[in-house]
Amino acid sequence: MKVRVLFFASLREQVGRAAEEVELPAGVATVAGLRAHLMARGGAWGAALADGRRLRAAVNQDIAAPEAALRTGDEVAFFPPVTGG
Amino acid sequence: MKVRVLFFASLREQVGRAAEEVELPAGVATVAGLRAHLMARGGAWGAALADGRRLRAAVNQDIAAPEAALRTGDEVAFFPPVTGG
Amino acid sequence: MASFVGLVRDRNDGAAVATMTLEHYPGMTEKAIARIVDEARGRWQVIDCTVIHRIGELSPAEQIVLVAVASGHRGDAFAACEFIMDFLKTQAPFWKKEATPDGARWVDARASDDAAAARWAPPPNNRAA
Amino acid sequence: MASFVGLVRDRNDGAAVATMTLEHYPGMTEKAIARIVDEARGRWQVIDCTVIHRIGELSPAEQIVLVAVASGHRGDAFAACEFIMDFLKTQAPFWKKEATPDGARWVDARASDDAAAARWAPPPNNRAA
Repeated sequence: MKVRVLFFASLREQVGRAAEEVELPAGVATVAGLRAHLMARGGAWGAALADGRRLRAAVNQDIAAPEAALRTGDEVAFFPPVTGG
Repeated sequence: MKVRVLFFASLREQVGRAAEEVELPAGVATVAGLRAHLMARGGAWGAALADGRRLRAAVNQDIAAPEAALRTGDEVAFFPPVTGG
Repeated sequence: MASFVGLVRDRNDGAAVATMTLEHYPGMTEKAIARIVDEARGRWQVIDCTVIHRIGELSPAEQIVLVAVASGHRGDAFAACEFIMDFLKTQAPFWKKEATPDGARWVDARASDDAAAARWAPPPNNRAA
Repeated sequence: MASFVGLVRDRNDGAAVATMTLEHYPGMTEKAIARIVDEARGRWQVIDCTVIHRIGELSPAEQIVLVAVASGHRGDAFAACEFIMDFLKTQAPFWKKEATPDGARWVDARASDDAAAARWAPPPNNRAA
Protein backbone atom coordinates (compact mmCIF):
# COMPACT_ATOMS: atom_id res chain seq x y z
CA MET A 1 0.00 0.00 0.00
CA LYS A 2 1.35 3.38 -1.05
CA VAL A 3 0.49 6.76 0.53
CA ARG A 4 1.58 10.31 -0.15
CA VAL A 5 3.19 11.94 2.90
CA LEU A 6 3.53 15.71 3.39
CA PHE A 7 5.58 17.64 5.96
CA PHE A 8 5.04 21.26 6.99
CA ALA A 9 6.82 24.09 8.82
CA SER A 10 9.58 23.11 11.30
CA LEU A 11 8.96 19.42 10.60
CA ARG A 12 9.51 19.97 6.87
CA GLU A 13 12.82 21.68 7.63
CA GLN A 14 13.92 18.93 10.03
CA VAL A 15 13.30 16.04 7.63
CA GLY A 16 14.54 18.03 4.66
CA ARG A 17 11.62 17.43 2.34
CA ALA A 18 8.05 18.64 1.77
CA ALA A 19 6.52 15.47 0.29
CA GLU A 20 7.24 11.89 -0.73
CA GLU A 21 5.51 8.68 -1.75
CA VAL A 22 5.88 6.00 0.92
CA GLU A 23 5.31 2.28 0.36
CA LEU A 24 3.98 0.94 3.63
CA PRO A 25 5.32 -2.42 4.73
CA ALA A 26 2.80 -5.12 5.59
CA GLY A 27 1.18 -4.49 8.96
CA VAL A 28 1.54 -0.71 8.82
CA ALA A 29 -2.00 0.61 8.36
CA THR A 30 -2.48 3.59 10.71
CA VAL A 31 -1.11 7.09 11.23
CA ALA A 32 0.81 5.84 14.28
CA GLY A 33 2.21 2.95 12.24
CA LEU A 34 3.39 5.29 9.50
CA ARG A 35 5.02 7.55 12.08
CA ALA A 36 6.91 4.61 13.60
CA HIS A 37 7.94 3.44 10.13
CA LEU A 38 9.38 6.89 9.34
CA MET A 39 11.10 7.21 12.74
CA ALA A 40 12.83 3.88 12.08
CA ARG A 41 14.80 5.63 9.34
CA GLY A 42 16.79 7.12 12.20
CA GLY A 43 18.75 10.39 12.29
CA ALA A 44 16.66 13.50 11.71
CA TRP A 45 13.55 11.34 11.20
CA GLY A 46 13.63 9.96 14.72
CA ALA A 47 14.23 13.39 16.24
CA ALA A 48 11.63 15.21 14.16
CA LEU A 49 8.79 12.79 14.92
CA ALA A 50 9.75 11.83 18.49
CA ASP A 51 7.70 14.34 20.48
CA GLY A 52 4.06 13.32 20.18
CA ARG A 53 2.90 16.46 21.98
CA ARG A 54 4.42 18.59 19.25
CA LEU A 55 3.14 16.43 16.39
CA ARG A 56 -0.16 16.69 14.52
CA ALA A 57 -1.38 14.60 11.59
CA ALA A 58 -4.05 14.94 8.94
CA VAL A 59 -5.42 12.27 6.58
CA ASN A 60 -6.87 13.56 3.33
CA GLN A 61 -6.79 17.09 4.78
CA ASP A 62 -8.75 16.34 7.96
CA ILE A 63 -7.08 16.25 11.36
CA ALA A 64 -6.56 12.57 12.26
CA ALA A 65 -5.84 10.68 15.47
CA PRO A 66 -2.86 8.30 15.72
CA GLU A 67 -5.18 5.30 15.40
CA ALA A 68 -6.75 6.56 12.15
CA ALA A 69 -6.63 3.87 9.45
CA LEU A 70 -4.79 4.44 6.17
CA ARG A 71 -5.80 3.31 2.70
CA THR A 72 -3.79 3.22 -0.45
CA GLY A 73 -3.62 6.61 -2.15
CA ASP A 74 -4.28 8.56 1.07
CA GLU A 75 -2.63 11.94 1.60
CA VAL A 76 -1.09 11.96 5.09
CA ALA A 77 0.41 15.13 6.53
CA PHE A 78 2.60 15.60 9.61
CA PHE A 79 3.10 19.04 11.12
CA PRO A 80 3.64 20.90 14.41
CA PRO A 81 0.74 22.59 16.26
CA VAL A 82 -0.67 25.39 14.10
CA THR A 83 0.10 29.06 14.80
CA GLY A 84 -1.96 31.09 12.33
CA GLY A 85 -4.61 33.72 12.93
CA MET B 1 -34.20 77.77 43.69
CA LYS B 2 -34.14 77.72 39.92
CA VAL B 3 -33.06 74.80 37.70
CA ARG B 4 -32.87 74.29 33.96
CA VAL B 5 -35.00 71.36 32.79
CA LEU B 6 -34.50 69.51 29.49
CA PHE B 7 -36.76 66.99 27.75
CA PHE B 8 -35.71 64.51 25.06
CA ALA B 9 -37.24 62.22 22.43
CA SER B 10 -40.85 61.09 22.98
CA LEU B 11 -40.98 63.00 26.26
CA ARG B 12 -40.00 66.23 24.50
CA GLU B 13 -42.80 65.69 21.98
CA GLN B 14 -45.36 64.88 24.68
CA VAL B 15 -44.68 67.99 26.79
CA GLY B 16 -44.22 70.16 23.71
CA ARG B 17 -40.92 71.73 24.66
CA ALA B 18 -37.21 70.91 24.75
CA ALA B 19 -36.15 73.08 27.69
CA GLU B 20 -37.34 75.56 30.27
CA GLU B 21 -36.26 77.29 33.48
CA VAL B 22 -38.25 76.05 36.46
CA GLU B 23 -38.51 77.87 39.81
CA LEU B 24 -38.82 75.14 42.43
CA PRO B 25 -41.33 75.82 45.21
CA ALA B 26 -40.10 75.50 48.80
CA GLY B 27 -39.72 71.85 49.79
CA VAL B 28 -38.97 70.62 46.28
CA ALA B 29 -35.28 69.64 46.31
CA THR B 30 -34.93 66.28 44.53
CA VAL B 31 -35.44 64.78 41.07
CA ALA B 32 -38.58 63.03 42.32
CA GLY B 33 -39.85 66.30 43.78
CA LEU B 34 -39.30 68.13 40.49
CA ARG B 35 -41.10 65.35 38.62
CA ALA B 36 -44.11 65.59 40.95
CA HIS B 37 -44.08 69.39 40.60
CA LEU B 38 -44.18 69.11 36.78
CA MET B 39 -46.87 66.39 36.85
CA ALA B 40 -49.04 68.66 38.95
CA ARG B 41 -49.36 70.92 35.91
CA GLY B 42 -51.80 68.29 34.66
CA GLY B 43 -52.75 67.39 31.07
CA ALA B 44 -49.84 66.19 28.94
CA TRP B 45 -47.44 66.73 31.87
CA GLY B 46 -49.14 64.16 34.04
CA ALA B 47 -49.34 61.63 31.24
CA ALA B 48 -45.79 62.11 30.01
CA LEU B 49 -44.16 61.70 33.42
CA ALA B 50 -46.54 59.14 34.92
CA ASP B 51 -44.77 55.90 34.04
CA GLY B 52 -41.66 55.65 36.23
CA ARG B 53 -40.47 52.54 34.41
CA ARG B 54 -40.28 54.53 31.16
CA LEU B 55 -38.66 57.59 32.73
CA ARG B 56 -34.96 58.34 33.18
CA ALA B 57 -33.35 61.46 34.64
CA ALA B 58 -29.92 63.04 34.59
CA VAL B 59 -28.53 65.83 36.77
CA ASN B 60 -25.71 67.85 35.24
CA GLN B 61 -25.39 65.20 32.53
CA ASP B 62 -24.99 62.19 34.80
CA ILE B 63 -27.73 59.60 35.25
CA ALA B 64 -29.49 60.39 38.54
CA ALA B 65 -31.77 58.45 40.87
CA PRO B 66 -35.16 59.89 41.93
CA GLU B 67 -33.78 60.80 45.35
CA ALA B 68 -30.85 62.79 43.91
CA ALA B 69 -30.67 66.27 45.47
CA LEU B 70 -30.98 69.40 43.33
CA ARG B 71 -29.11 72.67 43.71
CA THR B 72 -29.80 76.00 42.14
CA GLY B 73 -28.46 76.22 38.59
CA ASP B 74 -28.53 72.44 38.04
CA GLU B 75 -29.32 71.06 34.60
CA VAL B 76 -31.96 68.36 35.00
CA ALA B 77 -33.00 66.19 32.06
CA PHE B 78 -35.94 63.80 31.70
CA PHE B 79 -36.04 61.24 28.91
CA PRO B 80 -37.23 57.73 28.03
CA PRO B 81 -34.86 54.72 28.14
CA VAL B 82 -32.08 55.19 25.59
CA THR B 83 -32.09 53.33 22.25
CA GLY B 84 -28.82 54.23 20.54
CA GLY B 85 -26.01 52.03 19.37
CA MET C 1 -8.21 44.74 16.63
CA ALA C 2 -11.86 43.95 17.26
CA SER C 3 -14.57 46.21 15.91
CA PHE C 4 -18.31 46.48 15.65
CA VAL C 5 -20.39 48.44 13.17
CA GLY C 6 -24.14 48.85 13.70
CA LEU C 7 -26.29 49.41 10.63
CA VAL C 8 -29.77 50.90 10.24
CA ARG C 9 -32.31 48.07 9.88
CA ASP C 10 -34.56 48.07 6.83
CA ARG C 11 -37.30 46.34 8.81
CA ASN C 12 -38.04 46.54 12.53
CA ASP C 13 -40.91 45.06 14.52
CA GLY C 14 -42.61 43.97 11.31
CA ALA C 15 -42.62 47.34 9.52
CA ALA C 16 -40.48 48.69 6.69
CA VAL C 17 -38.20 51.50 7.84
CA ALA C 18 -37.81 54.39 5.38
CA THR C 19 -35.47 56.55 7.45
CA MET C 20 -34.22 56.61 11.00
CA THR C 21 -33.45 59.77 12.98
CA LEU C 22 -31.14 59.76 15.97
CA GLU C 23 -31.68 62.36 18.67
CA HIS C 24 -29.08 62.79 21.42
CA TYR C 25 -28.26 64.90 24.47
CA PRO C 26 -25.33 67.12 23.51
CA GLY C 27 -22.79 67.30 26.31
CA MET C 28 -24.05 64.27 28.19
CA THR C 29 -23.40 62.07 25.14
CA GLU C 30 -19.68 62.84 25.11
CA LYS C 31 -19.47 62.43 28.89
CA ALA C 32 -21.27 59.07 28.85
CA ILE C 33 -19.11 57.67 26.04
CA ALA C 34 -15.89 58.81 27.76
CA ARG C 35 -17.00 57.12 30.96
CA ILE C 36 -17.82 53.83 29.22
CA VAL C 37 -14.45 53.83 27.43
CA ASP C 38 -12.60 54.60 30.70
CA GLU C 39 -14.41 51.71 32.35
CA ALA C 40 -13.33 49.36 29.54
CA ARG C 41 -9.72 50.57 29.79
CA GLY C 42 -9.79 49.80 33.52
CA ARG C 43 -11.01 46.25 32.91
CA TRP C 44 -8.93 45.15 29.92
CA GLN C 45 -5.57 45.76 28.29
CA VAL C 46 -6.47 48.33 25.63
CA ILE C 47 -3.89 49.99 23.36
CA ASP C 48 -6.36 52.28 21.65
CA CYS C 49 -10.08 52.66 21.29
CA THR C 50 -12.34 54.58 18.91
CA VAL C 51 -16.08 55.20 19.29
CA ILE C 52 -18.08 56.99 16.59
CA HIS C 53 -21.87 57.39 16.87
CA ARG C 54 -23.85 59.19 14.22
CA ILE C 55 -26.81 61.48 14.86
CA GLY C 56 -29.55 62.94 12.66
CA GLU C 57 -31.33 61.26 9.78
CA LEU C 58 -29.99 57.98 8.36
CA SER C 59 -31.22 55.54 5.71
CA PRO C 60 -31.41 51.73 5.99
CA ALA C 61 -28.00 50.03 5.80
CA GLU C 62 -26.19 53.23 6.77
CA GLN C 63 -23.72 52.93 9.62
CA ILE C 64 -24.96 54.12 13.02
CA VAL C 65 -22.07 53.30 15.30
CA LEU C 66 -18.46 52.12 15.14
CA VAL C 67 -16.53 50.77 18.10
CA ALA C 68 -12.94 49.65 17.43
CA VAL C 69 -10.55 48.37 20.11
CA ALA C 70 -6.88 47.54 19.62
CA SER C 71 -5.20 45.28 22.16
CA GLY C 72 -2.19 43.00 22.35
CA HIS C 73 -4.57 40.25 23.44
CA ARG C 74 -7.36 39.01 21.18
CA GLY C 75 -9.70 38.16 24.06
CA ASP C 76 -9.30 41.63 25.59
CA ALA C 77 -10.07 43.32 22.27
CA PHE C 78 -13.28 41.31 21.84
CA ALA C 79 -14.41 41.76 25.45
CA ALA C 80 -13.75 45.52 25.57
CA CYS C 81 -15.49 46.06 22.21
CA GLU C 82 -18.60 44.11 23.22
CA PHE C 83 -18.65 45.78 26.66
CA ILE C 84 -18.56 49.26 25.10
CA MET C 85 -21.37 48.34 22.67
CA ASP C 86 -23.55 46.89 25.44
CA PHE C 87 -23.14 50.03 27.55
CA LEU C 88 -23.60 52.43 24.63
CA LYS C 89 -26.95 50.71 24.08
CA THR C 90 -28.08 51.20 27.67
CA GLN C 91 -26.18 54.22 29.09
CA ALA C 92 -25.52 56.72 26.29
CA PRO C 93 -28.29 59.28 25.65
CA PHE C 94 -29.37 58.45 22.09
CA TRP C 95 -32.92 57.87 20.90
CA LYS C 96 -34.04 56.38 17.60
CA LYS C 97 -37.15 57.46 15.72
CA GLU C 98 -38.20 55.44 12.67
CA ALA C 99 -40.25 56.67 9.72
CA THR C 100 -42.48 53.80 8.53
CA PRO C 101 -45.44 53.57 6.11
CA ASP C 102 -47.70 53.93 9.20
CA GLY C 103 -45.96 57.11 10.34
CA ALA C 104 -43.07 57.95 12.65
CA ARG C 105 -42.49 56.05 15.89
CA TRP C 106 -39.92 56.05 18.65
CA VAL C 107 -38.04 52.78 18.97
CA ASP C 108 -38.69 51.01 22.26
CA ALA C 109 -35.80 50.09 24.53
CA ARG C 110 -35.20 46.35 24.54
CA ALA C 111 -35.06 44.15 27.60
CA SER C 112 -32.39 42.12 25.78
CA ASP C 113 -30.09 45.16 25.77
CA ASP C 114 -30.48 45.64 29.51
CA ALA C 115 -29.75 41.95 29.96
CA ALA C 116 -26.63 42.22 27.80
CA ALA C 117 -25.28 45.11 29.89
CA ALA C 118 -26.15 43.36 33.15
CA ARG C 119 -23.96 40.36 32.20
CA TRP C 120 -20.86 42.45 32.90
CA ALA C 121 -20.19 42.10 36.60
CA PRO C 122 -18.48 44.99 38.40
CA PRO C 123 -14.71 44.76 37.98
CA PRO C 124 -12.76 42.84 40.65
CA ASN C 125 -11.29 45.28 43.19
CA ASN C 126 -7.72 44.44 42.27
CA ARG C 127 -8.26 45.50 38.66
CA ALA C 128 -10.41 48.56 39.24
CA ALA C 129 -9.03 51.77 37.79
CA MET D 1 -21.32 43.53 12.06
CA ALA D 2 -18.46 42.37 14.27
CA SER D 3 -14.97 41.99 12.89
CA PHE D 4 -11.47 41.16 13.95
CA VAL D 5 -8.20 42.06 12.26
CA GLY D 6 -4.94 40.47 13.43
CA LEU D 7 -1.73 42.40 12.83
CA VAL D 8 1.89 41.24 12.67
CA ARG D 9 3.57 42.03 16.00
CA ASP D 10 6.73 44.14 15.92
CA ARG D 11 8.00 42.33 19.03
CA ASN D 12 7.34 38.78 20.18
CA ASP D 13 8.80 36.85 23.10
CA GLY D 14 11.24 39.68 23.76
CA ALA D 15 12.74 39.94 20.28
CA ALA D 16 12.24 42.47 17.50
CA VAL D 17 10.46 40.94 14.49
CA ALA D 18 11.73 42.11 11.09
CA THR D 19 9.40 40.01 8.93
CA MET D 20 6.99 37.16 9.43
CA THR D 21 6.36 34.38 6.93
CA LEU D 22 3.18 32.33 6.95
CA GLU D 23 3.31 28.78 5.61
CA HIS D 24 0.07 26.88 5.07
CA TYR D 25 -1.27 23.56 3.78
CA PRO D 26 -3.01 24.31 0.46
CA GLY D 27 -6.27 22.42 0.20
CA MET D 28 -6.61 21.62 3.88
CA THR D 29 -6.58 25.34 4.71
CA GLU D 30 -9.71 26.02 2.66
CA LYS D 31 -11.40 22.89 4.04
CA ALA D 32 -10.60 23.78 7.66
CA ILE D 33 -11.83 27.37 7.31
CA ALA D 34 -15.06 26.23 5.61
CA ARG D 35 -15.67 23.77 8.44
CA ILE D 36 -15.10 26.40 11.15
CA VAL D 37 -17.47 28.83 9.41
CA ASP D 38 -20.13 26.11 9.01
CA GLU D 39 -19.84 25.32 12.69
CA ALA D 40 -20.33 29.01 13.58
CA ARG D 41 -23.36 29.23 11.28
CA GLY D 42 -24.86 26.21 13.04
CA ARG D 43 -24.43 27.82 16.45
CA TRP D 44 -25.46 31.42 15.80
CA GLN D 45 -27.71 33.48 13.57
CA VAL D 46 -25.29 34.61 10.85
CA ILE D 47 -26.34 36.62 7.79
CA ASP D 48 -22.92 36.60 6.17
CA CYS D 49 -19.38 35.83 7.10
CA THR D 50 -16.00 36.62 5.53
CA VAL D 51 -12.64 35.09 6.47
CA ILE D 52 -9.41 36.25 4.83
CA HIS D 53 -6.03 34.88 5.92
CA ARG D 54 -2.82 36.00 4.30
CA ILE D 55 0.16 33.77 3.53
CA GLY D 56 3.77 34.42 2.60
CA GLU D 57 6.01 37.18 3.92
CA LEU D 58 4.53 40.06 5.93
CA SER D 59 6.00 43.04 7.79
CA PRO D 60 5.14 44.23 11.31
CA ALA D 61 1.74 45.97 11.50
CA GLU D 62 0.55 44.31 8.29
CA GLN D 63 -2.80 42.56 8.49
CA ILE D 64 -2.65 38.76 8.85
CA VAL D 65 -6.27 37.83 9.19
CA LEU D 66 -9.74 39.35 8.86
CA VAL D 67 -12.91 37.77 10.21
CA ALA D 68 -16.14 39.70 9.68
CA VAL D 69 -19.59 38.45 10.73
CA ALA D 70 -22.91 40.12 9.97
CA SER D 71 -25.91 39.18 12.08
CA GLY D 72 -29.26 40.67 13.03
CA HIS D 73 -28.21 40.17 16.66
CA ARG D 74 -25.20 41.95 18.12
CA GLY D 75 -24.37 39.16 20.57
CA ASP D 76 -24.42 36.55 17.79
CA ALA D 77 -22.08 38.64 15.64
CA PHE D 78 -19.55 38.98 18.47
CA ALA D 79 -19.75 35.33 19.51
CA ALA D 80 -19.45 33.92 15.99
CA CYS D 81 -16.53 36.23 15.18
CA GLU D 82 -14.60 35.31 18.32
CA PHE D 83 -15.40 31.60 17.87
CA ILE D 84 -14.04 31.65 14.31
CA MET D 85 -10.85 33.43 15.43
CA ASP D 86 -10.30 30.99 18.31
CA PHE D 87 -10.66 27.99 16.00
CA LEU D 88 -8.58 29.52 13.19
CA LYS D 89 -5.79 29.82 15.76
CA THR D 90 -5.99 26.16 16.77
CA GLN D 91 -7.49 24.21 13.82
CA ALA D 92 -6.43 25.87 10.56
CA PRO D 93 -3.07 24.72 9.12
CA PHE D 94 -1.00 27.92 9.21
CA TRP D 95 2.49 28.25 10.69
CA LYS D 96 4.34 31.48 11.46
CA LYS D 97 8.08 31.92 11.10
CA GLU D 98 9.63 35.13 12.38
CA ALA D 99 12.86 36.73 11.21
CA THR D 100 14.60 38.33 14.22
CA PRO D 101 18.08 39.80 14.79
CA ASP D 102 19.07 36.35 16.16
CA GLY D 103 17.87 34.52 13.06
CA ALA D 104 14.64 32.91 11.92
CA ARG D 105 12.45 30.96 14.33
CA TRP D 106 9.13 29.16 14.19
CA VAL D 107 6.52 30.65 16.48
CA ASP D 108 5.42 28.27 19.24
CA ALA D 109 1.78 27.38 19.66
CA ARG D 110 0.30 29.01 22.75
CA ALA D 111 -1.49 27.20 25.54
CA SER D 112 -3.71 30.30 25.84
CA ASP D 113 -5.01 29.71 22.29
CA ASP D 114 -5.93 26.11 23.11
CA ALA D 115 -7.67 27.35 26.24
CA ALA D 116 -9.59 29.97 24.25
CA ALA D 117 -10.84 27.33 21.80
CA ALA D 118 -11.70 24.90 24.59
CA ARG D 119 -14.06 27.47 26.18
CA TRP D 120 -16.56 26.82 23.39
CA ALA D 121 -18.58 23.81 24.52
CA PRO D 122 -20.00 21.52 21.84
CA PRO D 123 -23.32 22.86 20.54
CA PRO D 124 -26.48 21.63 22.28
CA ASN D 125 -28.03 18.76 20.32
CA ASN D 126 -31.12 20.74 19.43
CA ARG D 127 -29.05 23.38 17.67
CA ALA D 128 -26.54 21.14 15.93
CA ALA D 129 -26.40 21.54 12.17
